[in-house]
Amino acid sequence: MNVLIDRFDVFAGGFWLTFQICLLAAIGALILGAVVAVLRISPVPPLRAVGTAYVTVFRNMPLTVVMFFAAFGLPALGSNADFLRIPLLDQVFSRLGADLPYFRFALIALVLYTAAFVCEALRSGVNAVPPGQAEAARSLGLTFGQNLRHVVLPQSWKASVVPLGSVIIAMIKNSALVGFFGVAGDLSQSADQLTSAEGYAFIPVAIGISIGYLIMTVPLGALLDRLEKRQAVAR
Amino acid sequence: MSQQTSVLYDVPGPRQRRITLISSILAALLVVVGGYFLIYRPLDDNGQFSMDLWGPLVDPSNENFALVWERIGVGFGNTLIAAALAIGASLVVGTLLAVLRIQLRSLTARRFTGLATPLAYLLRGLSTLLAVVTRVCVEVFRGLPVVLTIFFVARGFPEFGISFDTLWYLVIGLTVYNSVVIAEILRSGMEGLPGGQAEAAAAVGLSPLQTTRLILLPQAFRIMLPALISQLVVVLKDTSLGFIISYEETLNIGKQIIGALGNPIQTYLIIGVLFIVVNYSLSKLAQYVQHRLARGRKTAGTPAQNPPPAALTAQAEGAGGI
Amino acid sequence: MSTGEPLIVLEAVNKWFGPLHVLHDVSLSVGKGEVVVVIGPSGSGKSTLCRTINRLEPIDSGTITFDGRPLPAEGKALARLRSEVGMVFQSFNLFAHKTILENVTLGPVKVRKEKPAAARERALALLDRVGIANQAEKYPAQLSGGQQQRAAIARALAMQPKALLFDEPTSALDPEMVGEVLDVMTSLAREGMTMVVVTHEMGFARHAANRVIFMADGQLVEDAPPAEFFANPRSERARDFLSKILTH
Amino acid sequence: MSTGEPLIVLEAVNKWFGPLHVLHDVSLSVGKGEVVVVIGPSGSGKSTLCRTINRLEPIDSGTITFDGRPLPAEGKALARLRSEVGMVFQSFNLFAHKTILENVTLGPVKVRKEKPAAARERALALLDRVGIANQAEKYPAQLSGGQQQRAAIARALAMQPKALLFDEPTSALDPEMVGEVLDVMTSLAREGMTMVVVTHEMGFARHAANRVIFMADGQLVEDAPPAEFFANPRSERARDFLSKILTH
Amino acid sequence: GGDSDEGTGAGSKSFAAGSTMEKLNKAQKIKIGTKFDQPGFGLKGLSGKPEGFDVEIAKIIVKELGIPEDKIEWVETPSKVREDSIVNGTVDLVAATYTINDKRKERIAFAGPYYEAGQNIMVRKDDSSITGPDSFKDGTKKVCSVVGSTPLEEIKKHVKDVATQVVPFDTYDKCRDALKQGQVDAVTTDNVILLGYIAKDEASFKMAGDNFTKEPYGIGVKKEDAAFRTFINDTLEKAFADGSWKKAWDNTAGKFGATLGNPPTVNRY
Ligand SMILES: Nc1ncnc2c1ncn2[C@@H]1O[C@H](COP(=O)(O)OP(=O)(O)OP(=O)(O)O)[C@@H](O)[C@H]1O
Ligand SMILES: Nc1ncnc2c1ncn2[C@@H]1O[C@H](COP(=O)(O)OP(=O)(O)OP(=O)(O)O)[C@@H](O)[C@H]1O
Ligand SMILES: [Mg+2]
Ligand SMILES: [Mg+2]
Repeated sequence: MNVLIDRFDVFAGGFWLTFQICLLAAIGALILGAVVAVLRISPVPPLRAVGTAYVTVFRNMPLTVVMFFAAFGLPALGSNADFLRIPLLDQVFSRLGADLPYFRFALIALVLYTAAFVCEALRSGVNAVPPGQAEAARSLGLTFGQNLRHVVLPQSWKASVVPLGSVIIAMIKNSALVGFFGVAGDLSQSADQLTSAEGYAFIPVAIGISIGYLIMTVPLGALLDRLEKRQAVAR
Repeated sequence: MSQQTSVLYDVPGPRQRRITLISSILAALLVVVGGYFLIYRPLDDNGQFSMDLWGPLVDPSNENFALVWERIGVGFGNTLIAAALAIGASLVVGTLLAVLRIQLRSLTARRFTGLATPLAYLLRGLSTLLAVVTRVCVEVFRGLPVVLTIFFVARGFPEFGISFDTLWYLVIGLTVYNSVVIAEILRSGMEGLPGGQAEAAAAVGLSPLQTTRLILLPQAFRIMLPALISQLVVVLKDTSLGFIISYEETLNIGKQIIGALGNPIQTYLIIGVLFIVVNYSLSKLAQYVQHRLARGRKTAGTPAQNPPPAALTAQAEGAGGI
Repeated sequence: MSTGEPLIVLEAVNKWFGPLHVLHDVSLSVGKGEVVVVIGPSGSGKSTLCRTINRLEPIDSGTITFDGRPLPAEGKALARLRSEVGMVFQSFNLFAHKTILENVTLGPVKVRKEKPAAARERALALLDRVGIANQAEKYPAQLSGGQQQRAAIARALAMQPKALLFDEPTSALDPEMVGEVLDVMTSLAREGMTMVVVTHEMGFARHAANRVIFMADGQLVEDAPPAEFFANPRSERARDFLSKILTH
Repeated sequence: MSTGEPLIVLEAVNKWFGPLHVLHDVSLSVGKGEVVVVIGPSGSGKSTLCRTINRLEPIDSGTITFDGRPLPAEGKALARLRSEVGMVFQSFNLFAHKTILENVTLGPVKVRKEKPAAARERALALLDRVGIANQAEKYPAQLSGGQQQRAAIARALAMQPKALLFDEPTSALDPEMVGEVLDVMTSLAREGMTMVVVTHEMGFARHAANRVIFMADGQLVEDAPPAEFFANPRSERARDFLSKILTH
Repeated sequence: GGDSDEGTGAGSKSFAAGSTMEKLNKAQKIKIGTKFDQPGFGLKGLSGKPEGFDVEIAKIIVKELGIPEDKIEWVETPSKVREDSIVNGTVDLVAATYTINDKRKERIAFAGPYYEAGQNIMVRKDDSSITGPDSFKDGTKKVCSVVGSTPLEEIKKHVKDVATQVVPFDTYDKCRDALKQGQVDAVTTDNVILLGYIAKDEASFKMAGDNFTKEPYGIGVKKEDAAFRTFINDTLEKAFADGSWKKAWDNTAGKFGATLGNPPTVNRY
């Protein structure tokens, strides 16, 4: 059990890195997911097709494959994902000692993969608005844009929050993969480092790492449960 | 989708149809041009269309073609085996867990009147304890990354002197996570049933266990069938995590092939397509089943069943979803 | 039709939902063979009253006895009691995954441990009686609302209950189907079944009930034969309620 | 009350849902100030008929004119038409995320570009008129069904429509609340509002309608003044339907 | 070897009762841990069987145990799981470019060495700025190695800032790719591993300087199993003597042009 105290810095550092990856990936995935969702509900068939294809591909492929793709595919296309070296972000990366393409590749994979689920969560929100609401708006004479802005979106947003939250929880858990994928120093790779390389006993390390993830996932899950129950009552 | 668009949009008139047509053509052009410059050109510039790289995968006359596909076959077979075992075990364990949790709920409410007081207290304490323990297990296993449960199983079991083939570590790791998810799917299916079903069963005189077994569970299975099939997709995807414990599933074999042939893009593309085809078919099946269930429900005035909670389905789909 | 001997007796029953006092010192006695119709505004506690009688809702104080014995609190005894009191719900609540016939035989086979063949025999007779014998092999979703509700009545009858509780059995039905269900209920009433019926169908109350009970705010406000109640409601609230219901 | 000048005119309207022929050569003319009640069995196409009039459902053949102009197919013109034809739904469809007052002012402010203050003024007057002025700041979920439906009527009236369409406005309501909604509708009818009302409330049809239309299987089977229709339905189907509805 | 069928089968050889050798011989089955991604030493390619020097050495030992080659179950043991695999009994022995050192001897035991490698540095062909481990002293060059490996720990002693200069990956393949794409400036590990990469892609990589450590490769077995260790040591000495050791090298890693030199002296500690 001493390892939890002796190497607290490793656990804390791992947690911090994982947290940062998750934060960056969540922001990226929300933006990209919203774009894909707009494509998927647009009235223009080719755009809809692109959105649908995107979701089909990324929902049905293991994240592992997406990650390998990002890591091997991008370099083969002559890119080290340098477009992600936005000045401010770059500073964050280098302070993490992770100013490395693999970090960016992992981030790209996580964003691409999660965006497909974000898109579906947003779309399910739109679908959750009872058709009668839009019908009532239309029969008042509201135009499409007004309908969307004043009636559908404000309500769909509420219906999307819970599924979006679940997607984010899933993403936090998925982020554990980056540690097995060459991004050194995150929580799951710390487990590996401490047990394999430094020979600490396995069980305490496993407990420490688990706590690290549970700190992020369980409260968020509980919050979502509460939100969902409240919404169910309000309905 | 058609239903959803019709809610947002009016049925288009002639002008709207014209606008849609023009923007469709523009969008299609944009997609083609974008695809050319962002995907085709870079690939071509880097020689990724060379037959040296593609041959072993697509050209049957290539000397390595048979070997490569034999290896992929082995890998995919292993993937399917692991997925089948994991989903089977998860179903069994998940069902038991769901029934246990539902039963525990009515048990903890019972006061065991008619038994001697100390015994009644003991039974009440026991059932509360059990309820708490299962609850904690569910929360913990649901909140942990599957990668880690697999990793922990593979590392932890030998620690206690228990060692199996890597296949079983993978299966156990996946089962730990997925049985909890399936239990939650079934439980929410049972709780989402119209309250009247359980009440009607009670009114006929069925015991709580009979009610769960004969009325709630069968219906939860049917309603949740689409969600359960989607879970199969998740499990299939998650088997690819086997690579971290050196299980020879599709992706791991892919790594070996790439080690020999040096064609990562091509190999991962083929593997990706393989996964997409299988999983897409499964999701289509889930959709078809959902449609049929929905139609069956609509044919008459039965009260609409509550849809499964959004969080759960989304999480089931997204969660393990690696 | 009533023999006078009480079958269901509620005494000073109180029930809260959290802070909400939904049953307020309710006392009521229903004799064997009696048909009691319960009416009252929405939220007045009619459904709750009905559901306490087979303990789908537990009560907070007071006593309820059925056929001379107090209601058991849980376990086997409660299941046995419930099998003696049939219940018909507003939303039918047929088991959606079983055929109509299976719905009707489930109770007898699983609770009363009857032989499947015998249960089937009797179930078919009951379905015939409610006029849907030809629907026996269908699933609930394939039937109209009126047919489903008649199946639900058959399911309740299959347990050979001593009394039947109806909670707004026709209010989820399209207007054309209300009649067929009320017809079945009327014939049950004529044959001497003890019935407690929550309903808004004043026609049924008028010609099939022995007594009409008017509830408001969880209290039992009036209890009178239908002729008397409709002609001359004593309380202000009942008058008000009747005027609302019968105007249009 | 009718001036005879036609406001809504349907001519040989046909409508299919896939293979299902839901409106079958329907021709109908509703004069200014006229109140037309549409009745008929479930699935006969009453709602569809009602919804084609403000083009919530497009039609496959035939013509519909409103106030002398054919219905526009899309765009601004359609929105303008819809703002002139109010619609009240069975399930109210109040905007769940807005207060009652906001529900009523949304149309005037966003569509008619009225000043918020003026719209608010008028909205409060309308809410007062339907008897729920004191609920203005509440959200729909906090109101009873009857109150919600009256708010929905106020919302429709706020656009100062030339005609109002009602699709079973009372069938999702508890019986005591049916009256309050019908009262509002009756007073609208008296004041000369043009109304097309799909309903099962025969009382309303009898004393507030100028004409009763009976539909079956997508066809307009009868079209007669209420007195004539109820006393002496000409078709077999109407007789059959009436007998089922009016027995109990 | 071509004469693999000679002298195999249960009881084909006699060993001390109760010894590991006897058990394995009786069972006619053995699990061997090796790497699957190490060109020249243990690489699982299209054939689906691992190939390399480690694999050949293991086969020599297996033959001496009287077990036919096709009864070997090859288990992938990446660097980080080697000790655990031995301790937990997942494998019977490990031959996986396994450097003998004292820290590892605390948990397991080594037979051998059967080869003496040394740590070296691989750089891009056009890079002349790195000539040896001391080139990292100025704190700018990035060097890659594998998590949990000895070379990683070793190179940390030569760099100025571990956090920014040392890049740990989970496999050398990734390090190689990172080097090729310019994300790191060097890859360091045992010379033989680097030789494998250079042999495959001479246009891109070269070695920078000489070996700067000694890395004796041994066979890992259970710590308490002295008899098995002695048996393997005997077998290795026999192989050194009869030329099968040299032959194994020439057919595998030797093809990459690395020199073999004289057989090392086995260390019977
Ligand atoms: N499970 C419950 N939890 C909390 N409050 C409840 C519950 N069931 C009913 N109530 C409340 O108790 C009161 C009485 O409800 P009840 O359903 O008995 O009325 P009712 O007379 O049957 O009304 P209706 O005619 O609408 O069916 C209502 O105010 C209702 O909101
Ligand atoms: N959007 C739709 N898609 C396909 N079929 C539809 C649709 N809307 C209605 N229908 C079908 O068209 C027919 C007429 O429906 P409509 O709702 O107009 O009947 P109704 O007379 O209003 O019935 P009710 O009294 O049950 O409301 C029915 O058979 C219905 O199933
Ligand atoms: Mg009720
Ligand atoms: Mg309708």
